[in-house]
Amino acid sequence: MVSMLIPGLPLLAVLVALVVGWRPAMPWAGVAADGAVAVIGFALALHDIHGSVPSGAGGNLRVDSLSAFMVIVIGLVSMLASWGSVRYLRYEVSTERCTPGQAQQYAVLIQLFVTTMLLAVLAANIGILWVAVEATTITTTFLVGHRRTRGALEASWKYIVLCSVGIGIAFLGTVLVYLAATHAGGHSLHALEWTWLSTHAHALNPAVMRLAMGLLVLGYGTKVGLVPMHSWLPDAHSQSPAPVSALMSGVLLSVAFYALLRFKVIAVLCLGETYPRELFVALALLSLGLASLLLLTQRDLKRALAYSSTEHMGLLALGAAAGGPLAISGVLLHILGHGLAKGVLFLASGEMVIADGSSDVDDARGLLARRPALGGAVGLGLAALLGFPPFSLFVSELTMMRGEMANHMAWAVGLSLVALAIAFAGLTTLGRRLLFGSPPGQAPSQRTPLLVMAPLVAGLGLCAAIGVFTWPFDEILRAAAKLVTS
Amino acid sequence: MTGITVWPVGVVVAQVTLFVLGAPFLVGLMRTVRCRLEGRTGPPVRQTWRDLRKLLGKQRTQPEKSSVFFAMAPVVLVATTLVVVAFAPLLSIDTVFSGGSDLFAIVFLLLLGSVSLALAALDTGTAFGGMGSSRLMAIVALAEPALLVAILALAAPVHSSSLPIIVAGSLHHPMWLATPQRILAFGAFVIVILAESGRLPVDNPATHLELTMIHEALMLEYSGPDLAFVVLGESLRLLVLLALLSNLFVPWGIATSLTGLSFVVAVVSLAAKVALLATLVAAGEVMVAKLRLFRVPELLAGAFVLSVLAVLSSLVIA
Amino acid sequence: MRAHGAAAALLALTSGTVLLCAALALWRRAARGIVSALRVQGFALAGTAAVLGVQLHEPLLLVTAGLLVAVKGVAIPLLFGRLVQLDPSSSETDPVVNVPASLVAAVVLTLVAFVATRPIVESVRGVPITLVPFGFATVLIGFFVLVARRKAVSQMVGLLLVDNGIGLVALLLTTGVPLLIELGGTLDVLLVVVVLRVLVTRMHAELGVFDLDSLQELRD
Amino acid sequence: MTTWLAAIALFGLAGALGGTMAPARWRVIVVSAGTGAAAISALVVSIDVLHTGRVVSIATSRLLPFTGVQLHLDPMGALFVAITAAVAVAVSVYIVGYSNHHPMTRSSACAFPIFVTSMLLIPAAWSVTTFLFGWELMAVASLVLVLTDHRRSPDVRSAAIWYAVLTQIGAASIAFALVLLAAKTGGQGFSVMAQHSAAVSPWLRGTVFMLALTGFASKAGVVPLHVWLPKAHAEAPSAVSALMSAAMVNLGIYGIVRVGDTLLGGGPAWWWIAVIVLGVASAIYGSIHAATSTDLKRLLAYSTADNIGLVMIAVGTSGLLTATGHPAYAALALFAGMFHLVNHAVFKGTLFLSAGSVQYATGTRDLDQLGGLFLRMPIASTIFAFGTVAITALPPLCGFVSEWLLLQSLLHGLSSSVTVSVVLMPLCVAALALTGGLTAAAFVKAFGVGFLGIARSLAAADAHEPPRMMNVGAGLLASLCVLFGVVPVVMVGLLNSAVREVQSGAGSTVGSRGEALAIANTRGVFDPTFIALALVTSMLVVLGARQFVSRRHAVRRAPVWGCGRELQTPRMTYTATSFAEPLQRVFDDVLQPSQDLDVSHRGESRYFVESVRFGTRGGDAFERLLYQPVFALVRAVANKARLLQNGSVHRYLAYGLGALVVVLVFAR
Repeated sequence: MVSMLIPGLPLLAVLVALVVGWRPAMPWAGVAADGAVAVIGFALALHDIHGSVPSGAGGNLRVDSLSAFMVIVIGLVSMLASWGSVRYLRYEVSTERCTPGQAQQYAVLIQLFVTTMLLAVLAANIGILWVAVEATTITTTFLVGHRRTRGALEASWKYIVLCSVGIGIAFLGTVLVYLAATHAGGHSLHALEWTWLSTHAHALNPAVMRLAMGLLVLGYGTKVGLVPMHSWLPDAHSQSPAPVSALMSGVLLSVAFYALLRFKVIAVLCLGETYPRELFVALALLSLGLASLLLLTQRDLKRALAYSSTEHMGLLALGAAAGGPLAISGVLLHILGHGLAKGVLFLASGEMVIADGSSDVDDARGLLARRPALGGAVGLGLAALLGFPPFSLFVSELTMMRGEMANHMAWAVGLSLVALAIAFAGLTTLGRRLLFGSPPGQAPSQRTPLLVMAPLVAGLGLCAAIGVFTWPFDEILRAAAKLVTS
Repeated sequence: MTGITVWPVGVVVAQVTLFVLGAPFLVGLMRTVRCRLEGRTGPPVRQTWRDLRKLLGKQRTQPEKSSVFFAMAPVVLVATTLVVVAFAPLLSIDTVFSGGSDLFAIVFLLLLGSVSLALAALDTGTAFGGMGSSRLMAIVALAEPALLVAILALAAPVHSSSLPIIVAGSLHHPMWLATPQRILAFGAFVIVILAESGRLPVDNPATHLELTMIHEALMLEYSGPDLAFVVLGESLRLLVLLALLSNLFVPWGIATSLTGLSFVVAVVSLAAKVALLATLVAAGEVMVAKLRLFRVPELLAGAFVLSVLAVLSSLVIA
Repeated sequence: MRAHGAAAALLALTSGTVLLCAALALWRRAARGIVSALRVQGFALAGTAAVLGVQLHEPLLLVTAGLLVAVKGVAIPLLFGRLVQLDPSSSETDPVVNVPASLVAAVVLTLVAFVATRPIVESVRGVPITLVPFGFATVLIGFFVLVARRKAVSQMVGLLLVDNGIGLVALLLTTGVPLLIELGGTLDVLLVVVVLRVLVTRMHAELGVFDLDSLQELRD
Repeated sequence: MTTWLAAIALFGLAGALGGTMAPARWRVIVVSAGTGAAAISALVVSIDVLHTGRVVSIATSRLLPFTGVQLHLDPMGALFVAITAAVAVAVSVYIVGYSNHHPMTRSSACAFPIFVTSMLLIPAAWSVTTFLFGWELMAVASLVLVLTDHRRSPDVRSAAIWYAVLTQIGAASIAFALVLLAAKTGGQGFSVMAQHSAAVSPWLRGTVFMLALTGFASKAGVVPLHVWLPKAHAEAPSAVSALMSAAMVNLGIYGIVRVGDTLLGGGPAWWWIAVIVLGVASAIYGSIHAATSTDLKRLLAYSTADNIGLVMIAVGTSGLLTATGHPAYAALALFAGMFHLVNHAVFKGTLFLSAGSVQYATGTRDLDQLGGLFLRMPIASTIFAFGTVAITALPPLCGFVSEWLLLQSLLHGLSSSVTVSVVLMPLCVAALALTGGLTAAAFVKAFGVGFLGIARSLAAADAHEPPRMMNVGAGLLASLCVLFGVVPVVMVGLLNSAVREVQSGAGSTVGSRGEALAIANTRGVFDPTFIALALVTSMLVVLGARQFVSRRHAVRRAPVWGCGRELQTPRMTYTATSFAEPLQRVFDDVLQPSQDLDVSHRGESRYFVESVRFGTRGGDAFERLLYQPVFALVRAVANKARLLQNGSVHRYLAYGLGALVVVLVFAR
């Protein structure tokens, strides 16, 4: 029943927001709830290594090592985002950019969003998963549009239309899986369960599963932000309030990716290695290639971060394509590291928007000279994103690469490295314009408030710590990876 | 270095004494040959010594803003050459100081002299100094490769760059003397020696026209004893180079043991060979005109090609 | 057998209507016309569920049919009705792809649907499964409406066409997904329509437009 | 000894954390102490390993997820650690003085110890992950340090970008190579990889080597991957340039040796021919640029490319001789290469540090603006002079010894009588020789124009001696130049120990007889100590003679000859540009300078010239002809790609529809 508790925690924060209404201290409830989620996820993950799998809600929810790990990811990143939201909401309300009512609405929606994501990773069957993922779209649309600008409106429209279509396609795939399952002897909800599907994968009709897999990859791929269905992502990420972008980029994409990981195992069991791998590699390389090219000329920090998300999702897809325990451990660690680093960067970009009114790099030159602490955090965040040690993205990228190479994907790795080099050039050029040099006017250097810096430092510190220390994630990830390797 | 006998030290002393005394005469000889060929009488052969004696008696002067580099360059120039003179197998190949008679080492020792002179010229802070220095270094930079590669061509057959071993090698295998690589290397050596010692067609030791001169520009600010040391150093270098040339390519006469007779033979034969070479060089200088400065690299590139061909042919024939 | 045959014919009729309505939505220009095509399609979909329910003696399917009528036949068109009234003369005067070309595209997409579903139809046996291409074609045409139509309302309709197509596929292939999922899915669709409606209203209030062309500011 | 190895990391970390936290006043002390302590620990452990030949290793699974850390310091690695450590000690002292006027920023305080520590630990890394972790840490820390003066000029920023991008391309290439090899040998520990690499197909081994070569060559600054080097070395603070040039680039050579010899166990001749060709290109191109540069630090940077090229030639020759069955001569070549690397570290460290003193004292590094520094800052100038003599390979300093050894190894390479060497060795000798001459020209220019003569600007005229600690730091390295030049036998045992690690079974090819160096199987000996003594004695004798003849008169200070003109102005002296002009003319085709001549005439007649403006821009031909076109192409493609993202929701949906149709049609 513990698993029921987890989505309940953010709901408690929702309740607080609904009851208390807007108070400057109200958003802290979300921080607490999300922190608690991370802690419980952590306990569950350590517990799960030793075998038992708790489930609840009539068998519709269930926690294995993988879901527990995803709970940790969601908990940690959403804690950072909620932390950032405290500052965001106080600023918006104090400058009367939004009414207390809207602030309350925001606080409610953001925790509902977290809840839906938790439901998605805890779902025991693919139907619930689908419903939850679709629900994330609904909860986030208004968050994307929260700033009520023309751009925000446009971004929310693109977001909801593209994602709804994509998720619709995923539903079509789910229906096909259900067809295959019922014909293999499964019945009703039971036939949609992960455990049932993976144990009966060999009995599923391959023709149906082939088509289903294609549709699922395309459908959930929309939510993951894989090219060619990625187009909502730069717009939504750049227009949302920073904490929402952090949450979307840091975990929403990964939650959808989690679904793909699970589906891939079933597909491999049913169809063999080749076809799912080709599908993943194709999307991965497309994403990496296009995202890196678009990064090269990007001048807007938030858009650049969005494309970088697409790029990192491409890396994840490539790792998933390889599929061995090594590659999958790398993929999972990368999910966490990317979530933290991206979360930090988006929060920092939010602070830039507050200070300079835009996230355009040319409006915010010489950040390091003007706001050393914030600039330093952005610099470190970029270094993390670019895969420099000690941040965990280094280890995870290397591990994925090793896994891919061990599975004879040298060509794909080579191409991905070319794309990474281009993306590197893009991000460093952008970082150069943003961070270095003297600011246009002789603005004195400013201190950044502790409330702003705290989540940034926490996120970066965590990201570095998990990249250096073996405990605890080594064990957790090995156990989790075992679940999604055939 | 154990067991230094009296004789080897004697060789060193003899080489140093004979060369220091003989070097000004070499310059005098070459000048006389040129004058005669041009139909002039010219000063006597010992004139150089007379000049030196006069200069040594004068007061030393130093440019106002110059430093120790200006003051020390003549000393370094003479000292490096003396080290070469002392330990190279000029008169005898039976030397126990073989650790100091490596051919590559000799090249770098001589280079040290050139470099100190170039630095001294820059130290004066005049346009002439800079000009001379710049031109000298350009020539050195291009002559050095030709020299090193030519040495390699000579060193390859005996697997050693040790000068006594190379000379002994050619003594024991007279056939080697006429091999293509030797002839090619000889050509390269000659060009390099002409360039390094500032003879025609690279530089005219008799000119003082600033647009063309190299060595004169370098030593323009020297006077008195310093000038004497520079002149002595330069003539010593020329002598050493010619002596090395003759020992490398026509080694006969060099002492292989340390008996008195062979030593006398060595002195006489070396003197004869060097005199012959000097006469030839001087005669050649009458025939050619000085090259334009910007054509000098072409000449040196030619030497470089000769030396590379020498190495190649040594390998192909081996 | 006769009854069975009649059921098969009815099924063919209702699912054919679903596809036809999708084509109609592409053909009509006026917003009202497009919305009414959607309404008819909702009823046709409910009809399919009902026929299947009767044929297979599955009472849950009848419940589903009721749900479909309520949501897709009544609720959603009602939500649209309010929108259409905001801009009564709304019509696709200048679509991204003009109507004749759109219809040709629809034919091509239908062919694609037939090609795509061949492996399923061949490898899985069952009478309604042969009708599956209708569902896929509806999905593709709905998608095409999204691509080819400029008005916000048309795009919403396109989204629902896609959804109805998927619903049809689900009914024909598996006689519907488990009820819990069906309920969740329907609720989600309803919410999406509500959200979109709010966005359109906001767009109208703040920008005074219904054209999606004006939403082109965010770009590289 | 494991404690000392661990101490490197701990001291480094302490320096970084302490430096970041400490108040500005104490920052540099903390950083210097931490870094110095790490370097000294490294010196202790590496000398011990070299001396005893006993390997030191540490493995822990508590750090680095999935793999753990494996450290294993063998003599070859220890040699590189020792080099880095020696330079790092000197630099640690130097920065204390440097921070008098340039207070250390917090980011530098954090990056500096990390940079040094990672360089100290890379040669000890014994698994792919450990190695790459250190490698990337080094890259990012050095990048931060290059950016120290980012507010000074856009050049700094652009240098950093070039550095970052090229170093990252290199890192990607290395990572690909190592991971590929790891995958094919079934383990990511170096021991396992070395054990099983023989079973890997030759084609794959070749690929691995070529990729690793590319990556490491880019770190080593080998032409044509060198373009970052003159930029980054010139723009970084001099202490950092010294570390990069004297320690970091060495690790590129380390990587080539490690991958080529240890991991792959040697390879066919063509690998090493590639190494040699790169080395030759690098040596010649680097020395030509050095000879014509007028920016002191650019000159030093190009000279680094040149010297690293020489080391590459030696390493390549060594591999080639092994491949063709001459292990003894192979060991000699490697010995020579390693000795030259040691010496390069020592004299280039000296030179960069004293160049930093010049920049500290005058605020410029443009040789055309300097001059006359010797009289104003004699100690710093003397240190630079030592570096000059050493790098020009003049006796009696260290460059002389290793240059001689390089020539010897090529000489013996010649005698190996294999067809490839017949063609290659003369080329190498030519490169070595040309390089030697051009280096002499370059450094006579650097020292003569920069430090001697008269001041060419106010800044140079106002120069003063830098803080004492700067001179002490640079002087430490200068004294090593003397030590290795005069008593090179001190290095023979250590170098042999390192070379044996790679060229096992070769025995010691360079031995010592007394204090002379002797090469096995040949008759010649070479005695730098003797030469040095002889030189000093000879100089004393000549000096005494001069004092004797001029004992009666004092030295008269007189104005110089100016063709009758009384006043000598700085504008009349030769500048670095004019000094280099003859060589510039010779190597026009390589340098590809762009010149413009602008003559404006007086209104009345074309025969009267109003003014003549002549400008010449050097730049790097590779940058202009190779990199910029490629970058422009990528950028053009990227600009085209932007059209895909034009903001139209219809278009975005069309991508989706297209993808769906593709999936439906092809994924059946």
